[in-house]
Amino acid sequence: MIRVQREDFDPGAEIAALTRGRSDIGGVTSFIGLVRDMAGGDKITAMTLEHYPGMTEKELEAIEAEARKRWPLDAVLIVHRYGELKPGDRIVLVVTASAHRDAAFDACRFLIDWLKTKAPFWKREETSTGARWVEAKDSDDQAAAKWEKR
Amino acid sequence: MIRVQREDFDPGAEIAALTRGRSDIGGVTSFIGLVRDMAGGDKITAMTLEHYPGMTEKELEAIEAEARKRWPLDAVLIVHRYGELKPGDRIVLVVTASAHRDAAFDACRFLIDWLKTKAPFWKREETSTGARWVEAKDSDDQAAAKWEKR
Amino acid sequence: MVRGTTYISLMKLLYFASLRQKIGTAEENLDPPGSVATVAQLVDWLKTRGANYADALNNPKIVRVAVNREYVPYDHRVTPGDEVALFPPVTGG
Amino acid sequence: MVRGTTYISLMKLLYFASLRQKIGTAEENLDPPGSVATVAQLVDWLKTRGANYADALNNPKIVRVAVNREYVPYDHRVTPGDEVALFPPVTGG
Repeated sequence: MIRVQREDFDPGAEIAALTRGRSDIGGVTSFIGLVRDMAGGDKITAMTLEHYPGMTEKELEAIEAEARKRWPLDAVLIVHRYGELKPGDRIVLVVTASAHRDAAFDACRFLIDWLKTKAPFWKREETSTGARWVEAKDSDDQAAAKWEKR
Repeated sequence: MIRVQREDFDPGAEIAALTRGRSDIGGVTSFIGLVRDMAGGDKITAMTLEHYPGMTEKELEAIEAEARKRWPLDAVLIVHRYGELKPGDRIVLVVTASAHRDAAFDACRFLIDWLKTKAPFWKREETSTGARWVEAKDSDDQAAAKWEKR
Repeated sequence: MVRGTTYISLMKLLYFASLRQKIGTAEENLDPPGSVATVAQLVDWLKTRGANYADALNNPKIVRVAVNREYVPYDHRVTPGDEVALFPPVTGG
Repeated sequence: MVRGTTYISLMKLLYFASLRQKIGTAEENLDPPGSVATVAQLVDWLKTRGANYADALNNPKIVRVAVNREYVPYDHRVTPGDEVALFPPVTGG
């Protein structure tokens, strides 16, 4: 399940909803991405997340489908915010549930790695020295490339 | 921070408490282990977790210290329950927070892998065919061994 | 067929993030000449539309393209009616 | 020195999980003979205390040992006053 929304989310409630009434799940891994207050030595005062409505959902659904193809998952949730955020705010939540913890961990990391290089979101940071678009990181490309099938 | 307790825990509240008021954390990874209703083809009706009070806390603290030595972590939380549990109940929570998601993911997985082979807990399952002590898994030993330093 | 007389014959261009800012618009409906058959040709034609386009699209390494909401390579064919989005490498998550 | 006349000279033995069940007690204070200097010797001596001990401690591969709440190998030295815990491989998490 994927959701793209302006509003904040409650990680505990999301995780609880995903596992409620189920007793076949052995492990739940989650990742929460937050707005940091520093970037490249500059203080961040605010962040705006732009996205491509329609394509964003399509890409996130494709990434979820790929994870489900690779690992035996009982549940998957991706929630990604857009709009104006402040340091400390939640940006993204990825939750995976599986009978086996290896699958839950691998799939969760795969989802965040692929999402970062494939889902059409762009961050704009407001800093003490002005506003700027965040540049894509080589380390994110490398993290995503690890999951490419040879 | 580590806690060993009989009571349930609230993953959302625990994660929120760990990151509250902080804006230097980029990523939070968490793992929740749950009681499964099936094991080796048998239906599980209940599980009892025995532990070694005193040594359990010492081992968990040592595992946390090792993780903090290996990765740049802003926060670590391990909560492990003991006593009577039912299928679907939470057993363990591991949360790691770091400026970098790689560190948060690696440390979280390290903590659960090491905890499973080092912290003195023992599971006893009640099944439709009687009660039995859970046997240690080779796969858990192998997962823990991956983190041994050469 | 007379080009540009119906809505479906136009191409919908979308620009995001730094490209949107440089070009100065988020969305426009255009009628590229008939010689524009691929993404590469479309980008080259857009660059002739003004200095803002030329600046935004100058470095193909940092221009990603989606046609009808799917990532495509530069040799992908484009046709009237397509939704073509141009944007820099993504930075979500 | 006369062994066993003060509390401190006893060794505190703890058994957990399947070992506790097989031996039939969780905890006891014992006074091993002076020839018991290592964990291996202690386990061998315990096995002479009865069929329940022999059964529980029969396979050293599945008996873990902690002295004063630290994992130790079988050649670790034990002394009166130590807290010695014997238990099967752990299965928490």
